[in-house]
Amino acid sequence: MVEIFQLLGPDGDLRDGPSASAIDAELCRALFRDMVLARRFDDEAYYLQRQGELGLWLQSRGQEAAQVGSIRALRDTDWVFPSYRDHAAALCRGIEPAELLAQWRGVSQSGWDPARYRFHIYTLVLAAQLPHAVGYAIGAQHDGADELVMTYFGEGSSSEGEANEAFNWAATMAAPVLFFCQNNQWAISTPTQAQFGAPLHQRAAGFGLSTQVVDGNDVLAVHVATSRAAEAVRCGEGPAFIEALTYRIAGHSTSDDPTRYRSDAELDHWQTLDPLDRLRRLLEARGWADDGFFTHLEAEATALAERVRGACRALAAPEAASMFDHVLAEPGPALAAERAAYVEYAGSFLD
Amino acid sequence: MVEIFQLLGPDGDLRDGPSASAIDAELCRALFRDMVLARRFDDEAYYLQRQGELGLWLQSRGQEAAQVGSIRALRDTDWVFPSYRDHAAALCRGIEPAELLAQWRGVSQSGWDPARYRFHIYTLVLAAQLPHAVGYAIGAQHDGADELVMTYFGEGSSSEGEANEAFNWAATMAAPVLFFCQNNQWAISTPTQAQFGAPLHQRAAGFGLSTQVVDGNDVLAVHVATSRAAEAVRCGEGPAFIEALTYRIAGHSTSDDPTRYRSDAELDHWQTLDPLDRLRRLLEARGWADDGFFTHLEAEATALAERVRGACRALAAPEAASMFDHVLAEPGPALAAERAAYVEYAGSFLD
Amino acid sequence: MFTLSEAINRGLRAGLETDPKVMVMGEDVGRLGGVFRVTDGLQKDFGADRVVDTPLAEAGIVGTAIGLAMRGYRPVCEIQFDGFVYPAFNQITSQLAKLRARSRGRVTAPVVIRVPFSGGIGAVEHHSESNEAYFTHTAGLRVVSAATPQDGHWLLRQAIACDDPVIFFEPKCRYWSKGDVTESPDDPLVLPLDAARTVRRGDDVTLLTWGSMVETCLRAATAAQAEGHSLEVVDLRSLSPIDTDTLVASVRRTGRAVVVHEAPTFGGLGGEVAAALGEHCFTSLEAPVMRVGGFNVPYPAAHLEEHYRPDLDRVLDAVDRVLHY
Amino acid sequence: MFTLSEAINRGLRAGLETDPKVMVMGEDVGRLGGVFRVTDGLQKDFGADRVVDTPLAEAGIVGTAIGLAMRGYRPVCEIQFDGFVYPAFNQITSQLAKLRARSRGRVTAPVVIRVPFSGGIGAVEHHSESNEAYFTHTAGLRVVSAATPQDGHWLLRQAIACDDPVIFFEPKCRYWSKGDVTESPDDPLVLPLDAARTVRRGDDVTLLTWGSMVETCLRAATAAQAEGHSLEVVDLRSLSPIDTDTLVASVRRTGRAVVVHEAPTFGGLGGEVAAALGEHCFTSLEAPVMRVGGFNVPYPAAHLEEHYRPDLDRVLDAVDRVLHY
Ligand SMILES: Cc1ncc(C[n+]2csc(CCOP(=O)(O)OP(=O)(O)O)c2C)c(N)n1
Ligand SMILES: Cc1ncc(C[n+]2csc(CCOP(=O)(O)OP(=O)(O)O)c2C)c(N)n1
Ligand SMILES: [Mg+2]
Ligand SMILES: [Mg+2]
Repeated sequence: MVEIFQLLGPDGDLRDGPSASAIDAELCRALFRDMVLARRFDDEAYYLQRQGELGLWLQSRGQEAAQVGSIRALRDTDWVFPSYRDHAAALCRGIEPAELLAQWRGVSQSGWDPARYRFHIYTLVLAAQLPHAVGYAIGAQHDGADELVMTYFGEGSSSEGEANEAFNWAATMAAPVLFFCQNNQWAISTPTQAQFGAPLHQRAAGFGLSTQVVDGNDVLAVHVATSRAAEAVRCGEGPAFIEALTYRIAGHSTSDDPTRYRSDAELDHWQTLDPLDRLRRLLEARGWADDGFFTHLEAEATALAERVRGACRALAAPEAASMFDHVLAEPGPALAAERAAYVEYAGSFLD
Repeated sequence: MVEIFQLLGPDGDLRDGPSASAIDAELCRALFRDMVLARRFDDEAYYLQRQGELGLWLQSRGQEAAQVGSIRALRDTDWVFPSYRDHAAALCRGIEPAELLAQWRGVSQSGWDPARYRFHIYTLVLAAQLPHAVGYAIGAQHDGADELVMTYFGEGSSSEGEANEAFNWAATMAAPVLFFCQNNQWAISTPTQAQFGAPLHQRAAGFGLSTQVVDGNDVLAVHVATSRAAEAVRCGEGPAFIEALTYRIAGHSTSDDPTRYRSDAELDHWQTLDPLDRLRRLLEARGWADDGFFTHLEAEATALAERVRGACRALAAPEAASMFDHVLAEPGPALAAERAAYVEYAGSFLD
Repeated sequence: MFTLSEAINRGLRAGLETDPKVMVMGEDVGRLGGVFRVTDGLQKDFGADRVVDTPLAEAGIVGTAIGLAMRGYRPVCEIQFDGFVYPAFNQITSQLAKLRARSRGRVTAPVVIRVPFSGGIGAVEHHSESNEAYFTHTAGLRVVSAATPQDGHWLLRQAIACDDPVIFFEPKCRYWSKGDVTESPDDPLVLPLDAARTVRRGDDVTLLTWGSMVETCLRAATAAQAEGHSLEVVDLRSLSPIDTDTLVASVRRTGRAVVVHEAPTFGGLGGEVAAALGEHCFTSLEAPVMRVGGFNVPYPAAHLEEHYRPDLDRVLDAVDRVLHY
Repeated sequence: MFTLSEAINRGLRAGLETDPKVMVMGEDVGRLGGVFRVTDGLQKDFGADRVVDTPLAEAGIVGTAIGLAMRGYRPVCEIQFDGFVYPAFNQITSQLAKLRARSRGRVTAPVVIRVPFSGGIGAVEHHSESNEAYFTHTAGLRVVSAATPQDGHWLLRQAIACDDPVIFFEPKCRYWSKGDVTESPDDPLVLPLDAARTVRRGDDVTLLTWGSMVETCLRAATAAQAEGHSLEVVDLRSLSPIDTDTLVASVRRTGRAVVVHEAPTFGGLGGEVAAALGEHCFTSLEAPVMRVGGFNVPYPAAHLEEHYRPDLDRVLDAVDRVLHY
């Protein structure tokens, strides 16, 4: 059994050791800020859904450390292929609230320009983004670019054939890709015991991926592990895999009712392992952050929440005929005729 | 690196050790006979293709030990899901030459009744039979049957998503299934280095399958390893995986030209490791078979060859309207009408 | 009165009760009872061995179901949403559909694959697709769609009992709508698996439809009635094979036809229906067979879906066009 | 004069030469040059980095090609045989086809997927399928088929240059047949990617076809000529979108149409063509549009395939039926 890499205990103790030396107050404050803002964003989106402003929301609550710790270990030039619950990571890349909410409000199938943030649009078909990440990484390698590609996915998605094809492909082609699995213990109602017969990191190693398992609620461990993996990938040592053990605190989505399939005790247990609390304890114990920091951060979060609400409500549906846009590079006569007929038909109601 | 299990060296030496005690003259003669007949069958089919009697043939030459050693370690009640090159295994199950050739002659898409031989029809879509084997095994387990399921596949097929879904499924559900991979080093023109980044058995172990690697040209090692695995699966220890290292001596198929992609030296090397020669050396060295045995076997093989030729030439195409048979359990009006129209149309040429 | 979802649930329950070989399998069908609760309570009553929460892998679901079927089981698989059936496409088209023919009738694969399909619930992408035409073009499969609780129940029971593989499409936007379900399989309301149903009689135009659009067409017929036009509405129910006789008889009588489905029209099953009617009703048709369907674009975002999906007005517009051709 | 296979090979070569971002990838396309030798010699000349032997995984081929395309490459994938495209179906339909629309035009995926398709070479099962209709019903894809060396070359070059994903169907039984290939892209014989081609002019009946059946229809036209019937033959070339104008203009003139393809007729693209003609040529049609295709059964064993595939006689039989309707 591989050891789970941890730097920061649930009680906020920083473990000694060589990797701990990379940890300083500034890093911790920055990571804490990212996590706090991500959580506030997530809470706000949840409320907006409950108010009917969003059609659906998938909460990232509890997974902030896994996302923030990992994406902050990358360079801005590295590409990311996310799944659909990676809001904390998306915010770290600078994606705007409106961009992040558009798809869940139902005004668009995606909200941001991937090239601008080097962060691909969300992929809802589980595991489909994994081969994309591998292909993109192979392209980057061909280009001789000093870039790597990271892809996020859930432990449930790892059962899909396409995930496994991607693992094998990356290993065979030595692609500069980092597979980052957020094992949040559940795939909707399916627990990990019903998902795989051996730990995922063991499988990944079997494919020839350089593998680490990390406490996914320990943002420092995630950060150090990801930096380590990214460094190795960049040095041409081939693809890497990180399994971050974390927990989906909320239901799968706002449509889900997790009480049907999991116990309060389990949830309570994981609440005690909250990644934000943990880092806050460290910041306080070491005196790395003062009241001013926390107060200012709270104000920032409140401002963000307001911005989120405003941005969400301002998101309007595009005109109906826009559904004919962007289907093909050049619509051609068939699509143009269909669009024209639709516009004429729709216009007939205006008379 | 896992050790490759071998009992019989290329020079015909039987290694000492606990497993060697299960080996006796009778077993060796029986396995030798199976292999000799399989090879003669295969040769004959090859000639028949060259004479235009078969549309295509995929030779099993070189892989006799892997197939014979494994299938002979099973009980007749165990089910087998083969790939398409498993002729030696098929013959061991009693499948008739005509049944085995029908598909390659192009008179039918399959030739035998799977239930009769507990040997499914060949699957040409790579890896598609693996989930079938797992499902069948789960069914057998539900039934409380003391049966296991073995499935054959090539190392190339292991890259397909469906193969990996099957590995994971079997491990998760503890299905009584034995995955038997014939790693013959090539998938058409693709060598193993271009197929995976880590040895296959390592991946299999990563999925939680109980794994062995065996010299696939050593029929005794294959037999012992398979017996061992089958025993464990039967005892409820969960699914097993065997990687048999062997070699595809011939081209991929009679349409292939292997000189385009592989060296004579490689072929020559593997020729020296021939599974039949190896066992013959043991039989002779130990005096486990006398001239009479070999002479009689040669006569048997010649008789088989003749039977194969006769059976092949006698295989006639069914009447054309048979293509409408067996599409649905009950054809219903649409298919019946289509068939009737066809029969009428075809009949119009007879006037 | 049952909702469509309840009627299907009871159909599954009846299958599990009457035949010990019936199994239900899929993602989250057990403890959770499925994301639409269609399998609610079944695992509790029939056990985790017969109502199986599977790993998250659609090819695995269908592939292992095929193996189970070979072993004598009758698996009923659930694909969580229409847009997630594609990973299983290879197992469905190259294996499940062909197994009987490839084996010359020696192997049967009585697998049912339930697919909640089509839109209208404001879902995110990949959750609203009408992909029945991929399957109807695949010889060896039966494809059906239940538009009402009656069919949700009995069509499903027939599908489970059928020795052929059946792709069973459930219009998800109708899951919560109610209707009667007859008690006995001998009730004349229980039609054969491959029969169309004339759900409303009319003389001027025939609307041919299925799934979520049956209700839309019925409403269109009511609206047209007010304007003096009598529309016949035929629910195909069986999408492969198609009950051509019923369709042709209706259109020969009315002389005008509109096919309505949610899938994009281009290459959709409506083309097959129109082509068949064009051939068999050539001399009766007073106007071309018109098609009303989704546009030939990927399913749009939720806020646009009601512009994309055929509605009352678009159906009536087409009716108008065939009436005034 | 080049064979179709040579013409495609030269098209790939031209693509690799003119644009450093073009890549060729697939199973056995490198050292071996593909099982049909279509990629022969390319790896030798352009290196194993640009002509890539991939692992044996079709979803991986298309999925990584999508990633490469996002990175600015223009991958040309080979699927070894028609029957092996299904494992990639999810990547093609839910990812490749939708990427532009989902991203609101921000992401393009100029991926070409070459598929040797249809029968006629006496192959074993899964090696003779005509599955174009699955792709034509998928919005966001372009689907084309090259029937001649001229199209094998230029249509492919256009497909590679096109910013949309293109499924490129190659009739494998025509790989060895020869024809001229014009030198310059400006030659009037080089039609746009989405244009149909009238390959033979005629007045009595229009045959609408593509792929392997173009030759069959041309032979039918010659045979019919001898009996005094003048048949027009239109090669659709672009199967999605369809060049409806060309088709409609021809059928309006002849008043009679037969659609010929190898795929099973039920739910095939011929239904779409017949439905469109039924709509646009309603008043010109002297007879229903007839369809000649594969039967609605899984592709049969090699010895039966010439009974299954439409041939001269079956085409003429249909011509007869539309002439004497
Ligand atoms: C191919 C596919 N199958 C099924 C689904 C439906 N689905 C959406 S999320 C989900 C569970 C995913 O679990 P996991 O990968 O662990 O990610 P998590 O939701 O826990 O972040 C399922 C089954 C889907 N989106 N795609
Ligand atoms: C899904 C699928 N893709 C591609 C092919 C074409 N094909 C047939 S055999 C083969 C190589 C198989 O290699 P391996 O699995 O190692 O088996 P071997 O032929 O060596 O016995 C390929 C690519 C196929 N049959 N099925
Ligand atoms: Mg999860
Ligand atoms: Mg091999």
